[in-house]
Amino acid sequence: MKRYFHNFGERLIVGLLTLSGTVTSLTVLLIVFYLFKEGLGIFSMSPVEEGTAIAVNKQNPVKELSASQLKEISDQNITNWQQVGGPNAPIKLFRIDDITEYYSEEELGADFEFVPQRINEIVTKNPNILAFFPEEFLAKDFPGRQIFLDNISVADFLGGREWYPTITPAVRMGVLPLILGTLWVSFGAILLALPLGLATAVYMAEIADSRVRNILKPVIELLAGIPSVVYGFFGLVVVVPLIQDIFGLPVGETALAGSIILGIMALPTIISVSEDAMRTTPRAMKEASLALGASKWQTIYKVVIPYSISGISTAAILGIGRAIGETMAVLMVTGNASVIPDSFLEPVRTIPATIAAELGEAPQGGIHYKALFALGCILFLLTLIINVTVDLVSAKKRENR
Amino acid sequence: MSFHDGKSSNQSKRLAQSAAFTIFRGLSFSVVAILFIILAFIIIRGVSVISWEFLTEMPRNGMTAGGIFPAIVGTFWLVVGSMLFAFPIGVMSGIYMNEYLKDGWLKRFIKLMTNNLAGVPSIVFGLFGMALFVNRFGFGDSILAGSLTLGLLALPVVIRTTEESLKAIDDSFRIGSLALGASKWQTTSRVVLPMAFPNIITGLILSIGRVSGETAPILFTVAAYFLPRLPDSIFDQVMALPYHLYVISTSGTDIEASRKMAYGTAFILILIILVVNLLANWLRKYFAKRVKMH
Amino acid sequence: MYHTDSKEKEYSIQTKDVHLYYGDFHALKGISVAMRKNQVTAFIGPSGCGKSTFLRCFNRMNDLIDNARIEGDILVDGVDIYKTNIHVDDLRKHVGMVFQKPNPFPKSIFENVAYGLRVNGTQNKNFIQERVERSLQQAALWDEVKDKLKKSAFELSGGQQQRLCIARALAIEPSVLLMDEPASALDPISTAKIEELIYGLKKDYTIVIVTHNMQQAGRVSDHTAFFFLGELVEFAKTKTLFTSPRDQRTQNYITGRFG
Amino acid sequence: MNQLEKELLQIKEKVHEMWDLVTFQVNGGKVALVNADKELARKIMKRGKKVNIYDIKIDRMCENLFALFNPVAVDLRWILAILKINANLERIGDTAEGIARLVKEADNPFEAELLQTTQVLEMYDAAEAMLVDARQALAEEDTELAKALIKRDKILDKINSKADKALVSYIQAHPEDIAQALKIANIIRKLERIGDQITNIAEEVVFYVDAKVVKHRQKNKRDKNRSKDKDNDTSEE
Repeated sequence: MKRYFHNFGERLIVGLLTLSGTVTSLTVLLIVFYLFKEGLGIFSMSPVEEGTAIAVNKQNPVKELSASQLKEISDQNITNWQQVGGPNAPIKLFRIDDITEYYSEEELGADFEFVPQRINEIVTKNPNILAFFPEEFLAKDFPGRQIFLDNISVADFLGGREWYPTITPAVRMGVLPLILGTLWVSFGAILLALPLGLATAVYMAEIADSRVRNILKPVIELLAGIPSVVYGFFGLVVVVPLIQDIFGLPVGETALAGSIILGIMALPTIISVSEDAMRTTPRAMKEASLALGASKWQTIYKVVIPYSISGISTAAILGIGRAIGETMAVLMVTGNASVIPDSFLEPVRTIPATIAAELGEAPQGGIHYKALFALGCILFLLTLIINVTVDLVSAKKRENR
Repeated sequence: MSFHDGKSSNQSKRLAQSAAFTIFRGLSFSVVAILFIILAFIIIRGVSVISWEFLTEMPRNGMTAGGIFPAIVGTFWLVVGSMLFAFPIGVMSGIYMNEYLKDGWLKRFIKLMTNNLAGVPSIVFGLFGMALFVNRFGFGDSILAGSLTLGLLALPVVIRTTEESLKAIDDSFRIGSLALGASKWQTTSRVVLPMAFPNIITGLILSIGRVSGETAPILFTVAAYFLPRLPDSIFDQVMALPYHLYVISTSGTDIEASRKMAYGTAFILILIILVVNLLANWLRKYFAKRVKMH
Repeated sequence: MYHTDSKEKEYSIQTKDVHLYYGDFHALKGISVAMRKNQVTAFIGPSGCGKSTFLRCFNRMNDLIDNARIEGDILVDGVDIYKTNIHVDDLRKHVGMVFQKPNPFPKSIFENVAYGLRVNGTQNKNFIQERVERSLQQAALWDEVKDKLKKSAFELSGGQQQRLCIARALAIEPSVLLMDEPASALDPISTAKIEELIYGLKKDYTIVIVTHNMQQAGRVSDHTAFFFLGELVEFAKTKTLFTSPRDQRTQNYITGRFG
Repeated sequence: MNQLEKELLQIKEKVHEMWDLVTFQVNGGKVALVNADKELARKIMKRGKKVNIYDIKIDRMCENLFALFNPVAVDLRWILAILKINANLERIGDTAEGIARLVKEADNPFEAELLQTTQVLEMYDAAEAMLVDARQALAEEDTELAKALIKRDKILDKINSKADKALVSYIQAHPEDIAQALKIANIIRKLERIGDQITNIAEEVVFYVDAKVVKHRQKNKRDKNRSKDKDNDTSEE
């Protein structure tokens, strides 16, 4: 009986442990599921703001417009129908707010009950019109031709160079500037952090005596522990003004500021991972080199570094990963302009910063909301690639042994 | 015989070494300098802000005066909540993965997932928390949703800590115990876990530091911009220190006026990390000493 | 006659009252010993008796340990190696070392042997080629590896790896060869090969070997030193030490009657 | 060749050198006996000292080899055999020296008839041949030869047992030569002992090569044979 209970208890514990063990896997699967469920939704949505109708006069030969043409027109960069494949005539833009210029309030009715009829009149009267109005005002017998935009395509989304997620009548959802901004800032960060980090790792692992190391180690740990928002704050009050002064810029919130802060934040990762890797170099191997008359430095670059090269690569990749995923600090110091950067002294906007800045304002279930989840997917995939790379690199290391 | 004739056979070799070492030393000290600049800057500016009032009062005048009490309380509850979730599950997962799971595709799969979870950016946790806890489960912006999100974030850290600590225990102890007829769980609970305990506890404490400073996951799951009262239940929104720092340094009503508050908040955040790190280091030494005494 | 200058020159390593401390721990207690040229000297003793530590004094490997402190004189070929103007990497070139476990670098067989030459500034390809071949021959490994010099050193068996490490040490032409338990990680056949090698190398090198294996000391060495608790208990001709040790502790150790 | 083999070879050489000395002592004894060559007898006795030095030397070499090389299996048996062979050779040398002393102390040459009737020279020949064969058996690890040797010892035993009768009748015929006859009796005893010692060597060869212990079996057999023959032999020590 006791034996049975004993076995039962043991089995219960094993069951409990198994359950816990699978929680992580479930979480990851859930994350993937929710991210992609919401994120992929964007590709089945029209870029036109929900409930907005776009219409032209029936005589107008233009049957379709793209989201970018629509934006150009509404920005008045395109003013002639010819530019979008129509007759040579100026585009007459009509927005629902403009209706008061055509009709008095009485003519619209107290509860705007006559608006659909008035719109019908306006569209019929003006052959060159391009009208945007809420769908609720679309009459059943609408005489004009409604224009429907294509859903956002994957190519548009990934290749689009403009990110205007809230403009009307049609949003622009090109994530290229965000992706490039993220990579740009991360690249800058790693450029700063890698030499510093590796040098520190080499110094700690091989050069410094244990006394210095015992001071450095906790310092690096502390550096890793400081919250990103504190780094962001430091960047905001120190680095940003400094950059503004040094380069004489109108604003100091630039990619450079982001790279500096991210670089500092990536340092602890790079240092501790590569230092650990160097420390795994067997003592025997180092002694063999020294015993052959090699200097300490020769031993480091001929034995220690080649031996730990996969660990060092892992450190660099993890550093990049840390930089790519970092949100708050970047949000606070990079200026968040969604343009494709061509220098480090311009503001940029990264994917995580975009999500953090815009999710609060995006209505749940809307196209903007979904677009931000799609950004989350991209971010997730980027980190997935990084993790898999790290796995492969460390698997290669095991193989080498 | 060249080794004692005073001058070296390889002068350039030695020159290269001293040059390299000088550079490396310089770079390392610049890293330390960076840290000290950051710490010193925030501590010096922040410490003067700290007062009893700052710690215990509600923010006033558009968060340019008063204190940060609700943010401290909020962060406290979030840490407690997330750890209540992450510790048991994380430690048990770690035990399961290291002690029970046999090598094979399942182990590889779970390992891969854990590693991935560790690499997922915190903002993605925020997105997920919002989609699942806030919207799907209908918790709304609440301590519950925020704690769960933070807990998920801490989970891979806790798992990895546990696993590494268990891995460090030599197999001979397990074999020794099993050979005496102990069951697997008896071996784990009476031999392995007590030995791994110091490392596990140190890791857990460090993960508290990590959780308390995270902003991105709580942006959309719990954090309130301004909420000058204390939470009543786990379904309440709260303020939180890191988010508060973000708000008053970027989008407060009067950024210049609230700078002082920002320094104070940053100082408190750093203080938490310092305390957590010192505690972890002290524990590490304490346990090491105790082990030696045995 | 042992005190004349001409005789002194026949000693390859001489130590006078060497003390070594690891922090507070007194690891070597006043060791004075003289080892002749072209002879094999074995250090035996229980674990932690200081024999390896003492061996590592001769090429200053103990420098790598942070809190090690050494007193007394150690002369290698008549030169005090702890003098300030000694370049430690030149010393190590002069005093080669082979370690307990075979520790080839993760490089090709050829590059392993060439390593010492390269780090000491040799660039002449032909010279390196010749020296590598000769060293491998000296280490009785040439015939086994001559067709796969470009292969990784890890493809060799443990015994071959250790002979590769010996070849590696020989390539820079040391005058003294230190061996720290060179066969303890090897099987009996490989051990026998290493021991044969030691006999052969004796005519060109002064060899000091640390070994846990008393029989090995008996087989390979001309002189044997027995260390105990950081002291040099007895230093004598190997035959004498193994058949009629003077000190009771030596007797107890070599007969296995250790308390 | 490894170091152990080199060391073994050195011992082997020493043993062969010693064997040369002992062979000289035995063979020379016969010549001195026949020719009453006192000078030769003295030389043989002198050579005994050298044999003793070899004996010690070989013992010391074996001791070192045990201490330093921990021989096992065939090496161990060989070195054990060599130790005993060494001892036996030394005793053969001693015995031969004893014969030489008898020859040296003899007042006048031995009577030819006495030598003839006691078959002492045949005995000598047999012992000489056995010594040569024993050496060959050792050198060539020839156990058949060694086993044959053990049997050949009977020839000596037979001559020995017959010698008493021959001596008695000789003494009765030539009472004036009684001293000579007693000396011959002594020599015959000594030769018989040499035979036994060579047998011991042969037994060690078998032990070393085949790892078989033959000595007690052989002795038992021999004892049985003896009891059948009802010989009252006292030569066994």
